[in-house]
Amino acid sequence: MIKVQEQDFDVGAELAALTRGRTDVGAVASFIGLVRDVAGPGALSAMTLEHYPGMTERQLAQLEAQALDRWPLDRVLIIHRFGRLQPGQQIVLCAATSAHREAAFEACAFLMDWLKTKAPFWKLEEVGDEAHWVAARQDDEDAAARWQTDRSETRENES
Amino acid sequence: MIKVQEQDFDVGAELAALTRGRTDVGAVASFIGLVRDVAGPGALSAMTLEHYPGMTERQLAQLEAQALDRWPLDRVLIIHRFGRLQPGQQIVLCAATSAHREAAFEACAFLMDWLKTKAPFWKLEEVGDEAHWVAARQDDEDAAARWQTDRSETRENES
Amino acid sequence: MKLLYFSWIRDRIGMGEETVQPPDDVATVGQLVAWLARQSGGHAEAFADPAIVCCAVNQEFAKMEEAVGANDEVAFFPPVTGG
Amino acid sequence: MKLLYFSWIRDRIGMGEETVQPPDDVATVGQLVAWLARQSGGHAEAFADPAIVCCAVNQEFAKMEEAVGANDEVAFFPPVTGG
Repeated sequence: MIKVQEQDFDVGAELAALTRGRTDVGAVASFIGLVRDVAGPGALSAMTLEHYPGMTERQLAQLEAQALDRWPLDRVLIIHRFGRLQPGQQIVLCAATSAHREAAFEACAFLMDWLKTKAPFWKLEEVGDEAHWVAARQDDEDAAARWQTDRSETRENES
Repeated sequence: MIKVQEQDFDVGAELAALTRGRTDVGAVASFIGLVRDVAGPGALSAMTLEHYPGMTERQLAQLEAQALDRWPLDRVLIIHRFGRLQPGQQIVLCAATSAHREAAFEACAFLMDWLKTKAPFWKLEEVGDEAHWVAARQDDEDAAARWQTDRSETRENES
Repeated sequence: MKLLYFSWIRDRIGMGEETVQPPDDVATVGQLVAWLARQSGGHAEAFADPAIVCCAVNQEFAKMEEAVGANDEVAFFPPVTGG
Repeated sequence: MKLLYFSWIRDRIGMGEETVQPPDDVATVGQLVAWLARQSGGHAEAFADPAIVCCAVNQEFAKMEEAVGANDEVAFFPPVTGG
């Protein structure tokens, strides 16, 4: 399930919904990303997440489909917020459920690595009177590259 | 933080407490383990988790210390239940928080692998009129072995 | 052709969206970038280093060789920073 | 010496806890296992295959060579299945 939204999300409710009434799902791996005051305590006043409406949902749905295709998962959840957020607030929730923990953990790490490099979001940080766009990180590219397979290569090159 | 308890836990509240008031923690990786009806839908009536009070807390505290020592984490949470549980109920919650996602993910997977092989719990499954003890799995041993280092070897051999 | 700009690409061009009619010899993303760079000082600044500009055609990532046509939605943006 | 038994080890022995006074030549976990296996039919059944029995001395995992003494808390159990 994919949700791209401005409002906050309830982690407990979202994760519980993934396995409600189920007795065949043993593992729920999840990740919460928070706005981090990288400039030091009190330095970052806000971070605004801009995104590309339409393409975001499309990329996230493809990401969900790839994870479900690649691991023996029951469900995938990606919630990504946009808009102006304060330090400490929630940005993203990824989760993967499975019978076994290995698939859930791997899929969840995969979702985050790909979100960092494939989801059309951009971050504007406000530090004091200055606002600057956060640059993409090479180590995020490297992290995403470890999931590359022939199939995902092909998919990436599709028009 | 370590909690060994019979009662259920509130995932949302537990995870939120790890980062409340903090603006320097960007990543919360977590894992929830649920009772799985391995014998097929409706076959497993209950699972009873027995443990070794005292040793459990001791092993879990060592596990937390090892994770904090090995990765640049902010906090570690391990909640493990004991007693009689129904299929679909929560058994365990592990979480690790960090500035960055890689450390949080790795530490969380490490916690689960070690819980499977080092935490003194035993599972009695009730299927129909039969009750049987769940055997330890070799693949859990293999999963834990990947975290072995000279240091953890040494620690394992301590009296 | 509908164009969308995001992040500092939009800031430099001074608008988030425009509709253009490039000449017929603009058939690929790379040719469109070269043509756009000549349309204004802001465009020139935004596309000064095409190597750091990403493109999506109809909401899918596209390389510089990719074909573009009059009915496409083409977006330009810096490398993404989601998650 | 205080002994604790868990899971099917306890089921076979028929109790979860006992206090024993093994002879002086029982100085290691392995020697204790061999001595316990002679104490009753249940003990014999529980320790029939020492290779699948785990031990903790004073709440830390212990190997068969590990020393045990009168003041130790010694636990026997099958391989753990936490998580």
